Amino acid sequence: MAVMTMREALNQALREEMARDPRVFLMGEEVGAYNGAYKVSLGLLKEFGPKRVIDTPICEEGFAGAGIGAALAGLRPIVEMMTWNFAFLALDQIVNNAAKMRYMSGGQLSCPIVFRGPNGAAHQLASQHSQATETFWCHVPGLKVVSPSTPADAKGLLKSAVRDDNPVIMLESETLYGLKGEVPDGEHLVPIGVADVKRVGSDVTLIGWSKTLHYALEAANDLAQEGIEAEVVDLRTLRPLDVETIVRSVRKTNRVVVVQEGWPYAGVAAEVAQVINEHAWDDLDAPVARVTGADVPMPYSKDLEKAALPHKDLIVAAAKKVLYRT
Amino acid sequence: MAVMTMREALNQALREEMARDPRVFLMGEEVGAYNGAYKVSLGLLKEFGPKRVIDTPICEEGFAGAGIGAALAGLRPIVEMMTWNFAFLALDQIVNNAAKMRYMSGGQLSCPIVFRGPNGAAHQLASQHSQATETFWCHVPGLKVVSPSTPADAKGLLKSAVRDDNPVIMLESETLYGLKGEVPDGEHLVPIGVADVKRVGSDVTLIGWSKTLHYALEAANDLAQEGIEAEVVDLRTLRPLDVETIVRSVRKTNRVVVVQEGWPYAGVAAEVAQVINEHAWDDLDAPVARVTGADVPMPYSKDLEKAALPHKDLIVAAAKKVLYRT
Amino acid sequence: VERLDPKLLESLLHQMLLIRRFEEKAAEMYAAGRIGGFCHLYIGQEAIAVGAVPLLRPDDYVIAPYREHGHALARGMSADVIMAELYGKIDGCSRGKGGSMHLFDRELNFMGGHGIVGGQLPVAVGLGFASRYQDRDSVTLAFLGDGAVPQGAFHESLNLAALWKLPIVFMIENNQYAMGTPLAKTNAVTDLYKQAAAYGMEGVVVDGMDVLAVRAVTEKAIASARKGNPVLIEARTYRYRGHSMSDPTSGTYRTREELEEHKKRDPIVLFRERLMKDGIIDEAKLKALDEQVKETVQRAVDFAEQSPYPPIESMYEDVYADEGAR
Amino acid sequence: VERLDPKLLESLLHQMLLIRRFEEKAAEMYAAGRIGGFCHLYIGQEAIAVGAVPLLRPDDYVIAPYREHGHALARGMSADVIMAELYGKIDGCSRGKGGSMHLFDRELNFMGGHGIVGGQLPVAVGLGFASRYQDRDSVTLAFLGDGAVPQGAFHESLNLAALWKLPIVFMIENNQYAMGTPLAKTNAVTDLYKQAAAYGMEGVVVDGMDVLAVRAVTEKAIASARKGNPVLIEARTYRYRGHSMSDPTSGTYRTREELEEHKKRDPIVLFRERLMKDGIIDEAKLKALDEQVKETVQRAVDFAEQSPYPPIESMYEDVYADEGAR
Ligand SMILES: Cc1ncc(C[n+]2csc(CCOP(=O)(O)OP(=O)(O)O)c2C)c(N)n1
Ligand SMILES: Cc1ncc(C[n+]2csc(CCOP(=O)(O)OP(=O)(O)O)c2C)c(N)n1
Ligand SMILES: [Mg+2]
Ligand SMILES: [Mg+2]
Repeated sequence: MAVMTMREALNQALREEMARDPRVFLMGEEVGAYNGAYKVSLGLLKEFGPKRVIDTPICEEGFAGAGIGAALAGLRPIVEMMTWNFAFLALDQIVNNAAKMRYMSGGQLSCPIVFRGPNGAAHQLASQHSQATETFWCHVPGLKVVSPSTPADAKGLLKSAVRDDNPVIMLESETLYGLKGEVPDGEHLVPIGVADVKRVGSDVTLIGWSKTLHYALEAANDLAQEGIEAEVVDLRTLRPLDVETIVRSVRKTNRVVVVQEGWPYAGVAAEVAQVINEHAWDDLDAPVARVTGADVPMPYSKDLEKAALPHKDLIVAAAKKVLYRT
Repeated sequence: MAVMTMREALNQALREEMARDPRVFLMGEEVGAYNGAYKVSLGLLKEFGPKRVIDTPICEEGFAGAGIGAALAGLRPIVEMMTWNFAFLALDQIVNNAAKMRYMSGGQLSCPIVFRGPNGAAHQLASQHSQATETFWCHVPGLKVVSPSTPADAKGLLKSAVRDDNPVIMLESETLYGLKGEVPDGEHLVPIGVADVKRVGSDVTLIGWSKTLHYALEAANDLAQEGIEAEVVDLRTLRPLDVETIVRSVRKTNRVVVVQEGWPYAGVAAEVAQVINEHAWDDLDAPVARVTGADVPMPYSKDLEKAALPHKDLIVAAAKKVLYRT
Repeated sequence: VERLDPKLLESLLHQMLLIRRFEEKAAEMYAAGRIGGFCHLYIGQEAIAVGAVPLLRPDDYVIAPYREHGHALARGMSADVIMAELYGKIDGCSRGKGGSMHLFDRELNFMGGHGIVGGQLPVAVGLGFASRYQDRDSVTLAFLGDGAVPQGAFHESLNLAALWKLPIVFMIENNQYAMGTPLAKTNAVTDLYKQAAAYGMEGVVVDGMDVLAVRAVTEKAIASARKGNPVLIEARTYRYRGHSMSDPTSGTYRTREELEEHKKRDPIVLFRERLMKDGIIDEAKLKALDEQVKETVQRAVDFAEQSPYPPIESMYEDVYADEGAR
Repeated sequence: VERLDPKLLESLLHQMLLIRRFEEKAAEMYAAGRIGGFCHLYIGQEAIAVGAVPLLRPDDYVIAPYREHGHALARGMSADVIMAELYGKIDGCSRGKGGSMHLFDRELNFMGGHGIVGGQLPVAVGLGFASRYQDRDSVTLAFLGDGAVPQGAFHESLNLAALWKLPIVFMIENNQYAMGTPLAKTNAVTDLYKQAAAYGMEGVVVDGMDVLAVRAVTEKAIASARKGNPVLIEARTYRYRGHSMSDPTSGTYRTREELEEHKKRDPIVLFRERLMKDGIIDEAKLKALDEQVKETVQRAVDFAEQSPYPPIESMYEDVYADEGAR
């Protein structure tokens, strides 16, 4: 076990998977000579050469589709989206081709591809560069979606994603790339579809992933000081949802707050809430609350941006509300 | 009041708005010489000429963006998506430009544009041509989304959309284009943001829109024969939701089924359910149920397609379930 | 003609006839309600698929848009499984899930059948990329309609193919219309092969009604592509039927006269007469071929009729590699 | 030089100097933490914006990518409101919501500041479309980087502009890199002006370090565009700073030597020396200009410093025309 940043953990996962399987390659803007816009692919070009670390032109639809074609032909591409904002240009390829090719071909074709990159807001990048895009991918059958909150999970989920025979969307976070944590050496696989209880508690369940998991943990600390023990569930995989783990926690706490960065309308939080209603209605002592980003395009100005994003205080307030302690 | 098809009602709305305001024009694939892939624009080229009825090449990103630019410059474009499946290619333009331009410019720019066309499955068009795309647009602040179920609403909503100073997404349905109904002559405006109770009842609320509104009405008939009086709410506008009308109905019936055509995960039904939980939790006697399309790409084969779509019997069953009558 | 093996020439005629009769039968069965959805016939364009596809090796790839029955037959897929697919039956090549627009055969490297105009082109880039990556010299033959040229995907794909020197032949089947829109209304430059120059790629134009001419240019193009120099071919042709089964053959966007004029250069008639003139075949042989083809097509219909519809549960299959994932 | 009004020449130099000093100050304030997010400096490319933009009439449009401080200044936007926008202040041109990448001025027809590479081009088509529709002969001057050429949006936009004969000048600022990727790694044909031929459009290349050369070709291009013949200009230039403030100026993807070599042809130095040699300005004048520019920039900083941050409630404004819509 070594302590490293999430950036390093992702880098390690890429390196290990590329070393393990010659069919694995990395493609995207600036992944090679520049070592990645956020340095996730640092050193990979040097180690694996230009055949397997491919700098692309700026043409998201084109290179996403190229990755899909390569996957159909037996390779295991990892396509980096410099940020997920730009993947809207590739949405047709991801939704209409990657997600459906197996189905449309009656099961003949397989599309084992990973699309990965940072998702959501970083710091003051304004409306076109700050989107939390979960909903666009989670909505679509045929895709799996993962979104890690810790370096260890990042490594383990990326390795699992590369080995998965389905298209997997991996939503990372620029603001977490520098986060440090212990990461198991070598073969460390986090299964796709399995949530993780990051803090045990009995009074209220806080559900988050990626960045918001950390806000939830902060909120849990605050709540603890007021004698409220929150259980914090890290979804880790957004599609398919780990309904079992979610419901188990709800059965215990009877109160839930779901925290997401993105826009509220038809966000992942709405789905999680409804899944809880469908599976654990009788266990709920209050409606599932959601804490989300504001329903506005992201503003540039620092304080506005801060106000548009979910944070600890909102979670604490929501937790108290579902506990009727306001 | 004349009886006409939804196709004719849309055509009338287009004709009236183009006659009323010379800034209004129609652009899209096959809208002119071909009279529209689904004949919604029948006769408009002849009446208004090629300046105002523009056949485009197949380049959704390009002509969607062109519409946006024209709107910024003071025109009132109506951009037809031959079907909404193809709009994924224009998603970046719609989300990153149409929805955000006002915001990013600090309120300086206005983008009064309508994107319209048929949404969802028709008959056996398979995975790439059958998508109910609501979620992709409803998720996004800056957009309004309407989806009519009757010829009168289609006319009234389209006219309101053309006059709205925001980008409006209008999701029509190929299978409803032939549906007949009474349509008020001339100036008939259905306000955006206002739902409509299409059937009054007191035992359970069925919520739908577009096609699924009709399934809900059918289900209400069946339920009535068993002595269950369903209230049927037609959302008509999906964004912004008419929370007031929804909650008023829930207060009365205490039980809700939301019916949508699209995929379940983070669908509009999840949002509606969660909004109800947030606003009317204490009025609910059962969890909000949703009836949705199956969580699969659309299969081609007739019976598989039928099974993948929501229909009356599923709604009846869901209604009974929330009434604990199963 | 003299330089070619008479057996080969006969086989080309045979294949063109098979496609023609297959499509006529498909039209008949569509009218009879045995086939649903969109069905785009290849009648009039047979010389292109037959001139090009049989040149490929088994390890080469074919990818096509939705008007692909002819390409599938030319690649050696049996009329049985294609017809069964059109019927939506379990023995169809895509298990009834794809239908007319989504024919696939993994064994024959027939990579679909794609419904989004231009969407197959980035995928073709990936197939070519994979061949190179795997140190195979397989070629990808990617078909597209003239309507796909204005799409961004065309530009991105040709740039990537040229930039990366991929073994791809792009074959534009220029039938002069995209649905009801003539070329001059969609492309600033109507000599489509000239697009190649923007990528430093070789571009050639050929008479798409002359199967041997198509064969000759494609043979050279394949040889070039195999060495890493992609080629763009524009084959000029004409479709005799409507855009799809629901579209009239003439009257709206093209005149009966224009259609009749083009039919005078029917690729099958031209080739048959040439072979007769050169003494390669005679009336008797021709009759025998015709009988044989009719039989094949009738057998395909019988096969399709007798095949069962897919069981409803199969709707949930083929979404993910690991079916339980949802 | 002789043919041009000395006043004009001086003003061109003045504008280039202003941009240079403004950008240097922006860098300083960024380092001081007064400016956040992405900040892309225009240093080295001044001759292009200054050579082109002042040729426009007030009713003409300018649209640009995210590296647009220079274009905004050349269009006559005050340094004050631009600097305030970079600071995220309420008096910024976009009320602090846009930041560096999203400068707008409706009065001056300065249409942004766009963050998605290539995304502004379809919008430019719409601006040109609107001018024609409104029977105005306004021209749209659309800037893009070399990195945008491989994007599908480039192709779609140029085709539409040429097809519809729109009054648009497309100006590629070829600074030889897209972030860290050199042109030869992204474009099959590196003479970017040659793309024009694919649309039957005039394409010209110009030394982007020579303000008068840029002015000359742009003047002709604007005249041509005004008559409905769009033009593509490739201006060859070099950026002196890193891609954005977080990117090193040299070392990774380009050498210090390469940078220094290019700096020898500094557009400001070249032009200044020419004007001095031709006796249009002298040392004293130069000094005065420099003082004036420094003052303007300092005033802008003072203005920005003193302007308040936007109130938090303003986060909810400018999403919809009718603010209550959400
Ligand atoms: C992206 C997209 N836009 C629109 C359509 C609807 N559509 C289907 S075929 C077609 C015309 C295509 O013409 P062309 O490429 O020339 O092929 P052809 O039908 O002539 O063989 C259109 C507009 C589509 N399938 N995909
Ligand atoms: C669609 C899209 N993909 C990727 C990016 C990230 N990105 C921002 S600028 C840039 C390079 C653009 O280079 P170029 O067009 O040459 O402009 P320059 O920065 O050189 O002025 C990239 C890749 C983006 N903003 N948009
Ligand atoms: Mg065509
Ligand atoms: Mg550049």
